[in-house]
This record gives sequence, C-alpha cells and structure tokens, in this order.
Amino acid sequence: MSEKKNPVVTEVEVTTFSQIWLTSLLEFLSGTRAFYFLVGIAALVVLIAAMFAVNAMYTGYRHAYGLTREIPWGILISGYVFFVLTSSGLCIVSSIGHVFGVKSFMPIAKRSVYLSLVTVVAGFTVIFFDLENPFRLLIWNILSPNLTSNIWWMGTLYGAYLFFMALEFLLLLLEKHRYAMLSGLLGLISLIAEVAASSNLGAVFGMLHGREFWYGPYIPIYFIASAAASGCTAIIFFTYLGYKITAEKMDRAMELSLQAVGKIWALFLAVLMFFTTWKIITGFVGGEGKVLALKEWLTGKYALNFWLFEVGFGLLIPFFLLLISGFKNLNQMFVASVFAFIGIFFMRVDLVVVGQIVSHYFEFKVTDFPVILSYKPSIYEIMIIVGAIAFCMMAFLVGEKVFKGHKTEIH
Amino acid sequence: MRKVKILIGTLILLLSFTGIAFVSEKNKGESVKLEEPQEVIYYESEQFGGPEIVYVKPVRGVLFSHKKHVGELGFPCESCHNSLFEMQALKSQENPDFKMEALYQGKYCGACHNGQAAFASNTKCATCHIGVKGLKEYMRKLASKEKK
Amino acid sequence: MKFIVSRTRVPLWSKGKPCDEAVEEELTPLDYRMVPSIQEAKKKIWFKEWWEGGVNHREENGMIVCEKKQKEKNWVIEINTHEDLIKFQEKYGEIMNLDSPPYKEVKKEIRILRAK
Amino acid sequence: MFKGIKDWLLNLKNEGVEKVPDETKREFLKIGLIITGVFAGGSLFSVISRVAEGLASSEELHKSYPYKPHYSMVFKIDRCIDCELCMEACRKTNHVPDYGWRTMILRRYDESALDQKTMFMPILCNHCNNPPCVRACPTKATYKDKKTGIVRMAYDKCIGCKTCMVACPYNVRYFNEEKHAVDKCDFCWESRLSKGITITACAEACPAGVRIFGDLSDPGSEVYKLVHQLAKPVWVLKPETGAKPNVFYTIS
Repeated sequence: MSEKKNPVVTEVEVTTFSQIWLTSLLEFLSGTRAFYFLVGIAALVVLIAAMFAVNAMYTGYRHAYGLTREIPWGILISGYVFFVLTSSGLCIVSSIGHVFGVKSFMPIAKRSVYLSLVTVVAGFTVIFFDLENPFRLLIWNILSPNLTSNIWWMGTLYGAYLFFMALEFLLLLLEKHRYAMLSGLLGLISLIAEVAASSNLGAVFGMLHGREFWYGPYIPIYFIASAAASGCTAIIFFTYLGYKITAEKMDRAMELSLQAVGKIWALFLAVLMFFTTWKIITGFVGGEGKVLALKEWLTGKYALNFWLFEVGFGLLIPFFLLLISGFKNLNQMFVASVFAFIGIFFMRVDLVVVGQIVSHYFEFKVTDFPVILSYKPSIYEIMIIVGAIAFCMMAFLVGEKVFKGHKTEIH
Repeated sequence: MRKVKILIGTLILLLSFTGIAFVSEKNKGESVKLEEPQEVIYYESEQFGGPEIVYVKPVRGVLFSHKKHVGELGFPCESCHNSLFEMQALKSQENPDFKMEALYQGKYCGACHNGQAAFASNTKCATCHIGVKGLKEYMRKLASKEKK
Repeated sequence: MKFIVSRTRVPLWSKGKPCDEAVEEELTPLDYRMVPSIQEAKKKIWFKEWWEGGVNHREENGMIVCEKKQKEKNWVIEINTHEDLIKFQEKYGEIMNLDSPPYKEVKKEIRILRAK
Repeated sequence: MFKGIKDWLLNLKNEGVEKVPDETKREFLKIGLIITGVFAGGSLFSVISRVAEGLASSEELHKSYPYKPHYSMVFKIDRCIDCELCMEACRKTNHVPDYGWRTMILRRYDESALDQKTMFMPILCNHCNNPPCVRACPTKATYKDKKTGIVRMAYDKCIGCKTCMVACPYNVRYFNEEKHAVDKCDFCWESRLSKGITITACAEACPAGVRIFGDLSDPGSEVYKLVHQLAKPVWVLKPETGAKPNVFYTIS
C-alpha cells in the first residue's frame, strides 16, 4: 500500500500496466479471457458515457453541447447518420444473400442482421440525446404526423425497420426451416423500409431549400451508395474480428462471401469517389454560399478532415488496399476496413457541419456574424459518440459469445 | 491479481480522463455579459481637441466625433463652443429639446447639418447613429483603455 | 464420392431440392479451431462450448478439431465416376466444384450455376 | 389561355433574374408583382407592382393574397438607427430570454463604400408563404396559420429536433429552454394581436418609423401602399430560396 505513494514505483507500474494492457489487447484477438476484459472496458465506457449524457440532459443541451442557433446540428446528428447508415448498409449487403437468395452472400447474413440491429439501436440512442424532448416524439409522431416532413418519414420508417428486423432476427435464431420463407419476407420488408428510410434521411438534408450546400437530389442517392459502402466495411471488420475471437477455421463459403463483399465494396468506393468529385466540381459553379462552404471544406478548417480522413482514410487507402489484396488477403481487407471506418465517420461529420458553417447573412457584409461560423464539439457530445461506439463493440463481443459466432448458415 | 490491477488501472485512467474533461469543460464558463449600454466619452487622442462622444438620450448610440470634425475637417473649437454646445460633454442630452425636430430647426448639429454646409439632418441616419452596436464597441474600447 | 449440392441462387419461394438426384442427409459438421493444441485451447473463452458440443477431439495439421454433436441437414448426391459428373453437368448446365463447409462425411460441394 | 401564357413569356424575357426559380416568378406575378432585376450586387431584388398591367382591378388583386388578413411587415431600412428599442420591447412582450432573440438588427459595414459606410438591417421571421421550416417539422409543431398566414408554434408538440432551425434560411429560430421548444417571432400574435391590438410590439416601439406592420391584403393599409408602388425599390431577403417571404424592405 505504501509503495503506491512512491512516485518511482508508480511510474514503473504505469509502464507495466500499459504493456499488460497492450498484450491483453493482442491476446484478445486470439480469443482468450482478455475478451471479458474488453467487454468490461466497453461496458465501463458505456456507463461513463451514460453519466455524461444524463448530466448533459440535466444541465440542458445549450450549456452542455457546443451547438448554437446558427449551427444546431453537430456531431450527434453526424453520429446518428453514421450508425443508421452503417445499419442500412449491413441490411442492404446481407439481403443480397438472405432475401434475394444469392448463395455466396448467405454466410454473412446472420451476423449482419444482428449488427444491423445493434447499430440502429446505437443510432437511436445517439439521437435520443440530441432531441430536446424525445418523449414527446413518441406521442406526436402518431397524433400529429406531418407527411411532408422527411424527418417524420425517416423516424417512422426506421422504427418500422427496427421492428421487422428484430422479428426476423428472432426467426433466424429459431433456425426452423419452415420459417425461412417468412423470415425472407420479413427481410424484404425491412430492406424496403431501410432503403426508404436512408433515402429519407438523405432527403432531410436534401430537401432543405434554404441550405445550398445540401439542397438537391444528391444526398438521398449518395446516402444509399454510402450506406452500402459502410455496410461492406462493417461486414469485413466484424466478420474478421469474429473469426479471430472464436479461432474458427474460415470455410471456403465464408471466404468466397467476404471476397464478394470486398468486390462490392470496391465498386461502391469507386461510386463514392465519383459522387465526391462531382459534388465538388458542380458546387464550384454554383451559388456563392456553396462555393464558400466548399472552399472551407477543401482548403479551410476542414481541409484535414477532407483530404486526410475522407479522401485518404475513407476512399483511397481502402480502395488501394482492396486492389492490393486482390480480394483474397483478408488481413489487408481488414486493415482497409479499419481505415474506412474512421474515414466514414469524418465523412458524416463534414457532411452535417459543413452544410451549416456559412453564415445566413454572409452576402450582406454583416459584422454580427463571421462569414464562416465555427463549431467545436463539446466533451459531452464526444463522449456520447464514444459511448455509442463502445456500445456497438460491446454488443458485438457479447453477440459473438452468446450466438456462438453466428455460425449456423441461413438456408 | 494481475487482472485486478489491470481493471483498477483502466478504471483510474478512464475516471481521470473524464474528470479532466469535466473540469476543463466547467472552467470554460459563460461568456462575459456586457453591462447595460451607457454613454461614452472616449479620448482617442489629445490632439483632436476633444473626445469621441456617444449620446444615449433620447435614443442610444449617437456619435459626435471630435476626431472627424476637428482632426480631419479642421474646424476651430469656436465654431460650436459655447454657442451650440457647452464645453462639458454630454451636457446637451439633458435638454428636453435635444431631438431631431430641434436639429431640423437649425439647433445643435442642425446648424451645419442643414443640407448646405453639411448633409441634412434627415439623411444618412446611420452616419451619426452608430446604434447600440457602435456604443458597445466604444464601451469596449474605453474599458480596454482604462485597463491599461 | 458424396457431394453437397447447392445452387448459386435460392429463390425465396422455392426452398426445395437443388436437383432431382439430391437426397437430404444428416451430416456431422467438423469444428476446426485455429489453435495448435488442446492444452492451449483450454485458455480460450469458447473452450467449454467446443469441448461439450462435440466428440472425438483431436489435433490435426496444427489445428484442433472435433465432430459436432448437433447434426446438420443438407442436400447430397453421390457421384462416383468422371462420366457421371459429366452427365450431371450436361443435365444441369455449368457447375462449380468447391470445398464444402467442413463435414465428416463430405468434403466437396457442387454448385449449379445456372439451371438449364 | 394562350394569351396568358404569351404574356407571361413576354414578361420573362426582359428580366435579369437567373437565380430566381420559376415558381418564385410565377408566385410574384400572382400577387401582382414582378421581379424587375438585380439590385445591389445580386443579393437584393426589387419587386414593384404592375397592378394596372397585370390585373384588372384591385379587388382581383387582393383575392390572390392567400390569407385575410395577410399580415406583413415592411422595413424602411435606411431609417434604422440601431437604438434596439424594438428588441427590448420584443423581449419584454414575448418573454424572450437573453440568450435568444426573435428580432434582431444586423449591422452591415462596408469599408469600401462611399460616404456612409454603415447600414442597419432589422430582421425577424419572414412568415414565408412557402416556409421551409413548416415543411420540415415532423410533428406539425410549427405551422402556417390558416387565417392570418403567421408562422406559429405549438410549443407542446415540439420534439426539439431543431430541423426547423436548420431549415430556416433567415436564422430567426432559437431553442427556448424555458418553453422547452423552439421559439420564434409570431408577429406578437399570442401577446398582442389575438388580444385585439393591431400592431406588433417592435413596430410600436420603433422611434424612427422603420417597421411598418399591417395587412397586405387591405389596399388601404400602409404596407400595401409601400409594396404596390413604382417609385422606390422593394425587395425581400434571399428570394433565391423560393420561400416567398412576407417581410419586405424598402427605403424611405
């Protein structure tokens, strides 16, 4: 006990501690009991994030979050978009197998369905702490729906999706062949709900005719392509990790499946590259507000986000790693997916924030607002996002253990 | 024992991280609220013969600039003092007739700002009316000067 | 030699036989784990479930393996000669021969690419 | 029928208004206004009336205003002196907290301008005829009043998603913590107009006669006269969004 007060000893302990921690992390990948340690840490992070979130709720979001009336949407909305689009992507890619019956996509289906549920729940949790009155939503969404509002459609469709997907997952768990048809139908329904919901989420941005940067049919379409790309990322990331934990030998069907996912991923990455390029090129011949936002995005405060994270981590590195791997080397594909995950998160952040940074009255040379507004996420917002990521990680780990590596194939 | 150590270590790390984040967040504090707008007598430089005066009555934020009138345009003191204005700054805003009507009749600023000697009093409002925003700017200037 | 038969596309509404000759059989899945020895596997979180879920535990090619108690049903055909295989192909169009998921009884899978 | 289209086409020809969507043009035509051209660096538009040419009689004109009374505000912005009495009156009347505002005065400052370098520009909710915020609200917490055309809030329905704040091109919405809802200018409907007072608090408080409030569908009102004339330019903010605001700007 007295040793702990000695600074030298503490220092040594800290270094050994970090060593132990690192080895534990590596050990975890081989499926030892470090697994429980990681689940514990994830749970702890979730708990701390929950404390932050509840604290923010009590102090009021105006004080807790770095949001202003000019920029009312911050990284919480980005986080929501990130999670629900990952969920959509998982649903879209896995449904090629279990809804449309393509044999080579079947092995990934079960894990994808589970993770799709987990990520959509994480997304809902994040938005719960962004809405000022989340409980009123439950009442007025039903009693006073505004059918012209994309938010309404998006919320309702994602709710429906969650319901159908949960049912489908239950049926998959029962592993009864006579339910196969029913679960396939449920899968189809949830796929339709999911695609409609994601494009509506895009339309939430795309239909704001007061915001030049977002306005237009671009974002709803972009979101579907982007969702598919992040779905592929998630499948490769989590399947790889799952197999590391259970140390199972990957059978040929699964390998083929991941290769197919990799090919689809490369396709969608290419599509996203086109989307990004043309978004920028068309933007520069547009209105002044859009040009200002684009300039800030490409050369201003968000240049690092754009060039390093979005273009580098999100698009180019995964694309080239995929090409190098020849869609065969799973280790390289996994590394690609790690990069892509980071990149995709920044894509979402930039999409949401850059759309709002140009001041409403910039064209009037107003001294009250700078032309480019600034937004810095507060620790509360960051912690909620970190908590949601930890929740996904925890749910994934627990899922691997409880559902035994999502082994049984869907027939 | 090792596991316990790891767990405790991680706990402490996380808690200290959250603690630091929490404290730094709390210390940021609210932005300083500007006090109620008050009249300002601000000496830009002695050589202009007089201060920049911001009236707050009957409406807030009307600037008379010695810098402009004496420094740039070169009027002697006698052109206004003590016939139109007393030497004491802000004295005239106590007068009940210190209004735009009086200016239109040729009193106060209206003696020159009649459309002939200088632009008429009923035009170019925002030239002299710097408003509460202008007033606050001068208050900030004054406060930072007093600090020095 | 036994083969598992499958099709590249399984429509939602027909989950029947992939081909006429196929019979449904219960197969014993093998549970391979990428661990060199059973001794080492004891440290892993999945050990209990692996140990109790199967029989005939052994080490094999630097991996450990057991036969799962839970059987799986699958469509299987028996093709013993090369000629039979050619006949099968002529009947059903292009086929693909690949490694099946690991079973005790079956090692290879025939996938019918496109039904004639 | 064809004559109408022909007239419309002819009207379109001589306008230098690339940025305006067609619907805006058509809507302005409907209410007897046409957009004549770009004013002050492409950001402002002058809208002047062509009542005599466009419509037969003034009765026909005010039938085309969708609301009765069609509340509107006109700013004579060159008279604004930023005394902020309007903001004060608004705070007091509508209990606006100090972290938010329903109306504000912006200061335009241009160093390169000749002579007068400052111009004050009051802003408030434009009570658009095609409000982006109302379309975006998932629960109809913000709605266009069917009778008066005022964009109002049903505070208890607001879920606080802040979509309306993002949707608004004019930055006139804020989240009110006390009400637990988004708050905005309602032309003093709740505090004054519904109680029989005919003028908003800000318009009443203005010492310089900048804010003129009234019923745009009433040809006798001052706002009507200010909007329907040729001598002075009348414009709205950000017409390119197609929101069709009911707050006009002019000079005295």
